[in-house]
Amino acid sequence: MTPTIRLQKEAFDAAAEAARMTRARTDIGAVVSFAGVCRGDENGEAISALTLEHYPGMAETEIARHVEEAIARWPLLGVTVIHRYGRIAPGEPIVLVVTASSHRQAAFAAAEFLMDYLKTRAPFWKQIEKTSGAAVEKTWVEAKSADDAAADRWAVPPRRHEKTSA
Amino acid sequence: MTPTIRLQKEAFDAAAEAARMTRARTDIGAVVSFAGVCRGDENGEAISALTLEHYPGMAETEIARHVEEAIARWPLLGVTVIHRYGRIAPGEPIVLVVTASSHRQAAFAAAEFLMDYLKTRAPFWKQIEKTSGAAVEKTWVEAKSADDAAADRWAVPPRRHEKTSA
Amino acid sequence: MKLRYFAWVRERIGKAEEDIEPPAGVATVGELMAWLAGKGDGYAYAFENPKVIRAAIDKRHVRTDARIKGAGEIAFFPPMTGG
Amino acid sequence: MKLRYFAWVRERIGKAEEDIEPPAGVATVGELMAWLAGKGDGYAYAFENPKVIRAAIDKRHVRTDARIKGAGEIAFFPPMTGG
Repeated sequence: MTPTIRLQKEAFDAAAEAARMTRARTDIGAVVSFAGVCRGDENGEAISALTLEHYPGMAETEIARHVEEAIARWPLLGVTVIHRYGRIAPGEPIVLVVTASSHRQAAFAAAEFLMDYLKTRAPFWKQIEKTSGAAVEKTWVEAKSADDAAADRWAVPPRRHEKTSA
Repeated sequence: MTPTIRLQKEAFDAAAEAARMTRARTDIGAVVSFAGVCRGDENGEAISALTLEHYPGMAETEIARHVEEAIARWPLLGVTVIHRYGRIAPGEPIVLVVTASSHRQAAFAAAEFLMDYLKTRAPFWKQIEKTSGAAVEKTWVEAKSADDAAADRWAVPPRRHEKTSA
Repeated sequence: MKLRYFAWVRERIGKAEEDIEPPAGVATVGELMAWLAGKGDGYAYAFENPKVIRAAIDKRHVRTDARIKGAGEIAFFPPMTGG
Repeated sequence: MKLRYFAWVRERIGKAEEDIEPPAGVATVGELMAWLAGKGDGYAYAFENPKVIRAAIDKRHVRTDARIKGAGEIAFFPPMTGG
């Protein structure tokens, strides 16, 4: 199984990318897709855009490493991870994770695992842009301890290819 | 928030239904979609189709009840559940659950909750159709104890709108 | 009252629904299953292992100790396998 | 060796990368941060709370006790906020 991993500046069609997963296949029983979307507000205040800075080279490597770990942990039939960088407008997708398996638990677990790791280990930094009149205010998003806690729950790996049910 | 709930005989486009969720909105930060797909084999043997029998009237009511429970448990901004009945060919979608929230944990939890309940409480019964030469063999799928166990983990409800993080 | 059968319960009994008036002593869903099992070979086969049969009264899941009095429609079926 | 800075570490220092040769006594990532913090106001500001700064050597996450000898590229950045 060859995962699809893309880092890109351009917007993408999350639904079309998820649809690609099952095309012309009949071995997949479950597809989970997670799309992270740029919201138009942060803590109740309107934002005009997000800018994602990333560490080229390291971002690709880190994502690929975690995709390989997901493939080792769960019996996956497909994985797609797309992560954008650069300026992203409200309503646009930031990140997409699609996982496919013959049964649902593996697909759900792998998608959550990948998202928790992307949030805490992939070298991306979000900056919020707020506009009031002619003034543009930019602030870096702070990391959330809840995200670290979410990632920590995967620290003890289950045995390879845990038994799952459809 | 008005959930979308549909029971139908016809195939549907899972990706298009998921895409509908975020259209023209900027309050959604996370969309999780689960598609259950008819596999072309069961325990290594090729199957020619699945037929889903359902209990009209009760199926709608049960799904709606669980969607309401998901909305009470998690801060959701959108829910879509589509479940087919009738004959379904390998590669076609059987069920779709899409959940949207401002943050990812709520969307993931609600989607898993709904799938676990659809598997064990919604009145649908799957029959597998195998063809060998001119002979067609039909067998009912047996319920899995692992699915009951998965549904049981939701039995103690968390407090309404648990704190979650993006 | 109306009885409805689904999946292999329906196939074993040989019909999808019927109107039935059980005798006065039959008060619960469990007792109704036991009474139905005596109605013929198909019924006996359908209810041979009553522990696995699920029931609904008026389209809501009920347990076998649920009382049937006042029920408009009672359904019997195997464990669900949707999703 | 090459140093790279990201997000507000980059902004505070005022540059995205530079080539630097730390003195012989600077052996670990943590010692490198302490030494950099003495190079001027921007550096002092960037590393004022070294506990929150993350580091990578040759594009792999490392802890502050990692040894810098042989490193081609060392990066400093705030906790990640991707996804």
